[in-house]
Amino acid sequence: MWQEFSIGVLLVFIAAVIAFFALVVEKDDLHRLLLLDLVEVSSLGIIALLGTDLAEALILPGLVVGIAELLALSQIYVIKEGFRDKVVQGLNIEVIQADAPLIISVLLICYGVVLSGFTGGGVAGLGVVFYFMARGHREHFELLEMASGISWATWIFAFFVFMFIPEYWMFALFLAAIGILLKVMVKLSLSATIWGDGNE
Amino acid sequence: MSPEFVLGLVLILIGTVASAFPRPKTYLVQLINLEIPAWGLLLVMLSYNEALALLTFGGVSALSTFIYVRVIQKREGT
Amino acid sequence: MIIQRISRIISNYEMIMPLFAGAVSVLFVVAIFSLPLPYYEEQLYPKTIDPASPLNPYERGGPPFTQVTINDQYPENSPTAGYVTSYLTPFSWYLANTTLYLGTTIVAHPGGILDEILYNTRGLDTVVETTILFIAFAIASYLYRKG
Amino acid sequence: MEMSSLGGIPYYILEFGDELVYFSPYTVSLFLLALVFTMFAVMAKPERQVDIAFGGDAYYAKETSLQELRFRRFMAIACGFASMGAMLTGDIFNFTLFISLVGICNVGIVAAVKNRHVQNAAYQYGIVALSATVPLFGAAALIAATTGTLSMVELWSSATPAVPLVVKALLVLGVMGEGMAPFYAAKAEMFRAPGAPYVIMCSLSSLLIFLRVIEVVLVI
Repeated sequence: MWQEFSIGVLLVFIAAVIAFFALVVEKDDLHRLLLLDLVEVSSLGIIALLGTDLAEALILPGLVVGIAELLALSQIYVIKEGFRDKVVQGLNIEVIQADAPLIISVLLICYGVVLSGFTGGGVAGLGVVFYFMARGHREHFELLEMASGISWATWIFAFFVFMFIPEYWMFALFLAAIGILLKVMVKLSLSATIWGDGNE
Repeated sequence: MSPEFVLGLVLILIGTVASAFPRPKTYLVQLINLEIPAWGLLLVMLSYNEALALLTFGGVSALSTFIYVRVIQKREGT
Repeated sequence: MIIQRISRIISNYEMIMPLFAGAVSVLFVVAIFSLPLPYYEEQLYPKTIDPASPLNPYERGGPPFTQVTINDQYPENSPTAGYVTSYLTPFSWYLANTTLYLGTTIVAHPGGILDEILYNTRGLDTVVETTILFIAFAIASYLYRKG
Repeated sequence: MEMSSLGGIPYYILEFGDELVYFSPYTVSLFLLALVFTMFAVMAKPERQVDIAFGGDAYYAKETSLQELRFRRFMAIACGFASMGAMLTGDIFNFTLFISLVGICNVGIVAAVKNRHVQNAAYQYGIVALSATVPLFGAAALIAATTGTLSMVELWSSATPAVPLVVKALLVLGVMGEGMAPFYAAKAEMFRAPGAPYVIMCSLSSLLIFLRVIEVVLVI
C-alpha cells in the first residue's frame, strides 16, 4: 500500500507538471479548454490513489464539479467568439433516423430507473440525451429547469432527515436516491437540448 | 503492485504527453488523444476496485466529449 | 523600471492564466522533490474485498436490517450509520441470491457503502456538490437563452 | 479535544455526521461580514449607468435588462451563501467544495454582462478557476492520505501526523486561483459596467476566502 501510493503519486505529479506546462505555453483558447480535461485527470488520479471507500466518494464530487464548470465555460466561449448563431450539424447516421432512438432510449431509461441513485441517473440521462440528439427538441426547456429545482429540494430535504431524525433513515435514503436520479437525468438532458440548437 | 496499476500509470504519463503536445496540432487530434490518459485513469481505478467511480467516470467523459465536439463544430463551421 | 514592466505584464488579464499555470507547475515540481509523502495506514472507511460474496467489490454489511460497524470519524454523530450499508432493496436481494456477478449493479440501488458516505456521514459534501452543478447549469442555460 | 488559540475557542460545534461546522470568534466574525454583504445584495437597488456624450449636453442612461439583473442578483446571493459556508465549515474537503462554489458564482456574476470584452475576461477567469480545482482537490486528498482524516478538529490535536508543507502550499495556491476574480473584474472595467453592487460580492468573497484559508493553514 505504502509503496504503491508513493510511486503512483510520483508519476501523477509528473503528469500534472507536464499538463500545466502545456497550459503555460498554449495561446489558443480552445486548446486551453481541451487541456483542462487533461489537467483534471491528474487531480482525479491523486484522489484515486487514496484507495479507500472514501476516495471513491470524493471522486464523484470532483467529476461533477469538472463537468459542470466545463459546460458553463464552453457556452461562454461560444458567446465570446460570436458563434452563437452557427448551425451545428445533427448526426446524420442512418440508424438514428429510424425508430431505433426511441427504443434504445426507452430501454436505457427503464434500466436507469431500476438502478436509481447516481448511476441510474447517468444511465437514464444518456437515454434522454440520445433521444434529444436524434430528434432535437427545445420547447421543454422550462419544464426541465423546474424538474431540476424540485429534485434539488428533495435532495436537501433528505439530507436534513438524515441529520436530524435519523430514525427515518430508510425514507431519507429513498428520497435521496430519487432526487439524485431526477437531478442527474435532467442535467444530462439539458446539455443535449443545448446541443440541438439551430437544428430546426 | 498489480499489472493494471502499472499499465494505468504508464498510460496516464504517455497520454498526458501525447495530448499536451499533439503532433498535427488540431482540436480533433487533441480530443482523441485525451482518451489515452482517461484509459489510464480507468485502469488505476480498476486496480483499486473502485467500480462505481469507474462507471461514473465513463459516463461523464462521454458527456464531456459531446460538449467538446459541439464547441469544435461551432468553431470549425460548416 | 523593472517593477513597472512586471506590473504591466501582471495586470494584463490574458497573462494571468499562464502565470497561474506556471506557479502550479513549479509547485508540483517542488512537491516531486519532497517525495515520498508518508501514507497513514489507519484510513477511514477502509476497503475489504471478499471475492466469494455476490456483492463483490462492495461487500461491507451483514444481513439486511442489522447494523454493522463502519470506521467513520465521529460514530456518535450518525447513530444509523451501519444500517444504510447493509440495506438491500428486494430486487437487489433477489439479484444477490441469484447470481455472483452483479455486485456493482446491486450497490447502485439505494443502500450500500457509497450511499452511506455520500448521503449520510458526509452528506454536506454532496449538498454543496449538487449546488455547484445547479449554479453551473444556471449560468449555461442563462447564456444559452439570452436573446 | 484541545483547541488552538489562533481562531479562538469555538462557542458551538454543529454536527452534520462526519462534518463539523464550528463557530469560533474568528469564523463568526467572517461569517457576519459575509451575511451583511449578502443582505446588501438582496436589498440594494442596482445603479443606473449614465453615459455623457462628450462635447454636448446630451446624456443617456444605459438600460440593463430585467433578466440580467435578476440573474446577477441570484448569483450574488448564491456567492454570499457559499462564502458563509466556507467560513464556517470544519472539514477540509467540504471547504474546498465551498471554495469552488464561490469560484463558479464569481464566473457567473462576471459572465452575465453582454459586453464581449467582459465575456473574454470571464472566460479567462473561468479557465483559471477550473484548473485551480486540481491543487485544491489534490491537497484535500493528500491531507487525507498523509494524516488519515479530513476533519479540522482532528487535525488540530497532536494525535495525527503533521500535514506536509507542500500540501499546505497547494491548498493556498488553489484558493488563490479561485479567488482571482477581482483582478479580472477590475481589468475588464466591470466596476463601470451596469449593475455594480453585485460585483462587490466578487471582491468581498475572495477576500473572505483568503482570510479563512490563512486560518486553516495555520491551524492544521
